[in-house]
Amino acid sequence: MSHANERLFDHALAREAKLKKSRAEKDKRMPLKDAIAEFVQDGDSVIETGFAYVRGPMAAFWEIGRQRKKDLVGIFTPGGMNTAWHEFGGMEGCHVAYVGVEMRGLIAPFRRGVEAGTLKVYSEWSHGGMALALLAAEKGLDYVACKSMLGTDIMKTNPYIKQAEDPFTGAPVCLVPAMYPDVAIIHVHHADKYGNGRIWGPAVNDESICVAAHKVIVTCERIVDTLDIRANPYQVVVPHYTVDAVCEVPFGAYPGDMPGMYYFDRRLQERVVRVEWKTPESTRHFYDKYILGTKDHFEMIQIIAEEEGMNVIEYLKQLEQLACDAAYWGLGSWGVGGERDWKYEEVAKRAI
Amino acid sequence: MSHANERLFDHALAREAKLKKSRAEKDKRMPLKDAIAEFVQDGDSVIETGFAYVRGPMAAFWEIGRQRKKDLVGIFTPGGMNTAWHEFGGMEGCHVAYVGVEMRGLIAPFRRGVEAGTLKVYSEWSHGGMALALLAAEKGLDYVACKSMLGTDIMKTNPYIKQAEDPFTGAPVCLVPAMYPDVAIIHVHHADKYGNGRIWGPAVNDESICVAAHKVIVTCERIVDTLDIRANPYQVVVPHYTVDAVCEVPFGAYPGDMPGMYYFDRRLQERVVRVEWKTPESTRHFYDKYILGTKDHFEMIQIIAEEEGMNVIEYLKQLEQLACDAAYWGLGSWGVGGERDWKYEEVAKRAI
Amino acid sequence: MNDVQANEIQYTPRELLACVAARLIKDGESVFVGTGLPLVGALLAHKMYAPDMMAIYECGAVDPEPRVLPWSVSGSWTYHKAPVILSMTSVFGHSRAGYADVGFLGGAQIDMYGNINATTIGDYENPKVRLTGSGGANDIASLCQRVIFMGLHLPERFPERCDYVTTPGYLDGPGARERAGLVGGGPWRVISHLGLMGFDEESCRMRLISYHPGVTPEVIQQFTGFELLVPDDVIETPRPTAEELRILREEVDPCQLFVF
Amino acid sequence: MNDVQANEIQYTPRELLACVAARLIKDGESVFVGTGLPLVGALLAHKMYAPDMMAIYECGAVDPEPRVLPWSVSGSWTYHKAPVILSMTSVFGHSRAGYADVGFLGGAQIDMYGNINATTIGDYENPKVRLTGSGGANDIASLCQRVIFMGLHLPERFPERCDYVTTPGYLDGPGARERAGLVGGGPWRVISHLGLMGFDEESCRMRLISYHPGVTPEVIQQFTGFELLVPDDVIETPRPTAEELRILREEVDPCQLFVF
Repeated sequence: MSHANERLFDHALAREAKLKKSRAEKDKRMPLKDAIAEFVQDGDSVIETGFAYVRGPMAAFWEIGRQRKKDLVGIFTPGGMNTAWHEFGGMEGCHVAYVGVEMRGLIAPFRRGVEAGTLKVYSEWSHGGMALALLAAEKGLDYVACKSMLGTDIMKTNPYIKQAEDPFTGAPVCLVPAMYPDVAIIHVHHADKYGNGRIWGPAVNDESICVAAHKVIVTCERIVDTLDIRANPYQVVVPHYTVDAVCEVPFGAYPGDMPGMYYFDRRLQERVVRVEWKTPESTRHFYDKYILGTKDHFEMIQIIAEEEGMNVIEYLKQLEQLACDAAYWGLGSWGVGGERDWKYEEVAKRAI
Repeated sequence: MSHANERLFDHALAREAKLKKSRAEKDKRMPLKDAIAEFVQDGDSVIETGFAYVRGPMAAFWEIGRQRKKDLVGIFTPGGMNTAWHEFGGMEGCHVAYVGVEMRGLIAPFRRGVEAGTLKVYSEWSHGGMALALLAAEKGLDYVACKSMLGTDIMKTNPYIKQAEDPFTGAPVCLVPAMYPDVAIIHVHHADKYGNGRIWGPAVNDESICVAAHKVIVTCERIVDTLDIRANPYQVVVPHYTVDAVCEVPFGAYPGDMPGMYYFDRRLQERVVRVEWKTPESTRHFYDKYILGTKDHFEMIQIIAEEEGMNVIEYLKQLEQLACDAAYWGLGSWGVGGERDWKYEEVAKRAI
Repeated sequence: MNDVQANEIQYTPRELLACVAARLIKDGESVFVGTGLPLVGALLAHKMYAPDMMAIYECGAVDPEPRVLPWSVSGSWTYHKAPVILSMTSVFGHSRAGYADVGFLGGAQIDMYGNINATTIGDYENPKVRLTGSGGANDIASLCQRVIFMGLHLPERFPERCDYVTTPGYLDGPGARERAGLVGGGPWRVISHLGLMGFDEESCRMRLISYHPGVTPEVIQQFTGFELLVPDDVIETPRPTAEELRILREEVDPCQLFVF
Repeated sequence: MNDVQANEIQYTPRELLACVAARLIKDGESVFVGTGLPLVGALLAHKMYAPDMMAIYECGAVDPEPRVLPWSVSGSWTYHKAPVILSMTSVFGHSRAGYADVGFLGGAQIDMYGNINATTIGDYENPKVRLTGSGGANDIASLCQRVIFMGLHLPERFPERCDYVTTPGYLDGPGARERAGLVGGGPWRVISHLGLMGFDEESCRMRLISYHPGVTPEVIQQFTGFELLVPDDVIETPRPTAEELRILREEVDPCQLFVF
């Protein structure tokens, strides 16, 4: 088997993989465990859905850890809590546009791995540049010529992009080739059993990654009838024919944000990033306790809820509802909802 | 003033035009007459929304004829009833991906013009190739490398695209540069007064053309409150900051199709294409009677309704409703609607 | 039902073509469909041979439920209950990616290598007839895995070389598609009102597969502007079966809008 | 309110920075906003100086109604009532097209030509510190018209040359951006906790505009790892006004989550 990086920009190999997929409406539902076991293979490059805390396929990611997948190649645009496995052999290298948690800073295991040389960074990108590599795959392009990354050290430390002269104008351009990850994991709000996936909030690169990747796992908050999808196709960003597995995983983005459903768990995220993952030893403790020590995502949430002394899911749903009330249900401003007795200030202090 | 073709692929000129636009929420509503008068200038290249019979900005097009704009350059992907002005000095040339009416064949004025050499074809494209030129403009790309148009006479008769060797793989690719038309006219279902435009049905290239064009006129079936747009941004394909004018023009796609609102007027379209435009003389007669002889789109519809002896708009709304019932309101199959006493067979015979 | 009875079944030429088209679609495949006969054939295939086929239209509709015969590749009725409506660049992008198996095309001319002309008849600079131009045809033939052409069979419509190559077949013969950088497999079948043709794997030249009832290979050659390869195993095109005709008439095109 | 009274107003260093940022935003402009202080500044500008400004976030939200201080550039609260949510390639595509006026950036290092490092401290192959990488910063600085940098002012954070250039400023000096093919105007302002800087038009080098109250140009030079140009007309940064502070405290950040 070739290294993931050799497959990553191979147009013909990617097309072959997709020609083999059936276009039939097949029931692709399966337990998350089975989907990860079958479609994430050791050595695969893996790209994920959403953006930072939003709509990341966290349950799938914990399950990858639980199954002790090895030598994965991460594609981080951005990378956050999905970067930790390398300390346990789960990840050998990565392609990086961004790894971090914005104002909260760096992800310690990633930093340790790169600084120690145990986690290879194969290429540097900008978010826009990597998004274009995925867009090129979606739009059937060999490469695109853009104005990002020019003049910087990214050009020197990314062996997959090239500077060239625009043959039309003579101007310098950066050429970005189509990128085809081995596996994409996409978490959506609704999916039908065939894989059509619907979202709220930003699609970011999802319309591209489902077409770019050789294999696609869709996890969803809820399986809905295909008639429901067909009655409103406008928020469907994943077409069924790209999909290999559909897994119903409620709260599958926890501790991240699921637009319109639940807010992200700031307290847990801070604890994980600042405390649990501070040292290799504490990271190992986190891994043993929350990942290997639980049978699935729900048991993990259960443990966290007990530790926090509250129904974390219910709390995050309330937080998000408060935001959505104002944003989408026309209530106009915070606290006008009436039903909830929380004030914006209280919520904001807790959430932000 | 440079020729439209010189502006069409000029990245810097296009950026300059957009840097000058205000991003403020300004009330851009104006009568269609004023928008065409101000933003469509003699010699401009013009691109339109939608696809074939669907969501074309027909009222705007008739108004361009009414105002006797001159020397326009058409961008036809596809071109249909918007190709006739050249016989009256309105259009000097065009860039062609497709001009025709599918099974109903060719558009006679277009054919006459090209065969007589009075309508210049500056470049040949495929639909996919031209869509990529517009996509490149939207995505901020100088050009893209694709696999369309290779090996054919399109490569030889399009001076704007180039064959090249992919510097990553050595394979032949077709390079398509970003295209920036002078004017885009986009017909949408709903727009707010700032220009945010929402549609149902296929967006085709609209998300690209509103960003690609120097000037954007949005015509809409209905002006809606901006809160309505902000409460559901998912079908908004035109962002307000790209827009120069917003014109409320009910039935603005007539005699074309407006998804979910009215079906296209097959009988009128056939009459126009096969009879009214058969000779230069008959085309002139059509132009004099329906365009120059009417003060606006609604007077034109009025005349047609009188000729047809029926309320054409009401009829087309019924036809479309019947389709939408089945498609989107879950009635499941034709004729189950109950309220309408038409049978599918009757409707189909009339419509197809 | 035996052959004698089958021979007595009445059908129109267009019904035959719809049946020939339908039989070329395999189950589980995706099919780039145009309006008219290709659509009728695709709907027939969907109901008889390929319940799991998936239709793609260049306006963006993918996998609609084609309960109604659409008039156009882009009308409201075309994307009836489609689970997703793509932008045009994505329709063709997904095709390049490998999600489009078969494309149905028409055109004014097809030559011995399966190249198609939809642009001009005569000299390009001073055309005798200006046609529509490519539309999505070039993209479909450049990116889909296999192409099926449907058209009238006349000598000037089947010339040795197209006046203008709008849409790539095998270009000028073996290896030319690959040299040009095209990705799909190229022309696969040609359905005319006289017969069904394919292409010789070695020479890439058009080759007869079957002649329609009432026609002979000799007649087809007469109506072809180049030397058509005629292998020994050519057969008569199987006639429409009673079941095909029943579904065609009762379910696919009950108003008989397309097959007459 | 006269100067004496204004001088007596108490404010925190971060409140000052938010005010400095807010004053740089012109009405009717589009602003690429990051979380934290840039967002606070943008909200303050929106309420005081630029009611018609438009915010852009790299996750795709454009022109949201920022009633709530978002925690992240991508959370649900970030695209609150945005009229359109773009894909990531469109966000940057629209910027290249010319729809993004100002971009706010952070980073670990900024050098005398306004280049920014967010990738590694030390040798790239054997880094002393591995940072986040570019994220959208490189794209914003390559495509927006003007860039404002906000960061801590320390010698190692203001080096003569960044250890790694993640995000282009003027690269190695006059004309270098143009030679590299970049389209935007490049670095425009630098807001540190010590002062407000711009760039010399001829030499493209960082130049002091104003020093914050309690600081002197000499102190700023001490905390800068390269020779900072100090023109004759440098002034003290105007202090936050009572009105700025009122809006900041009562309307923008009532919970005081960001400005302490």
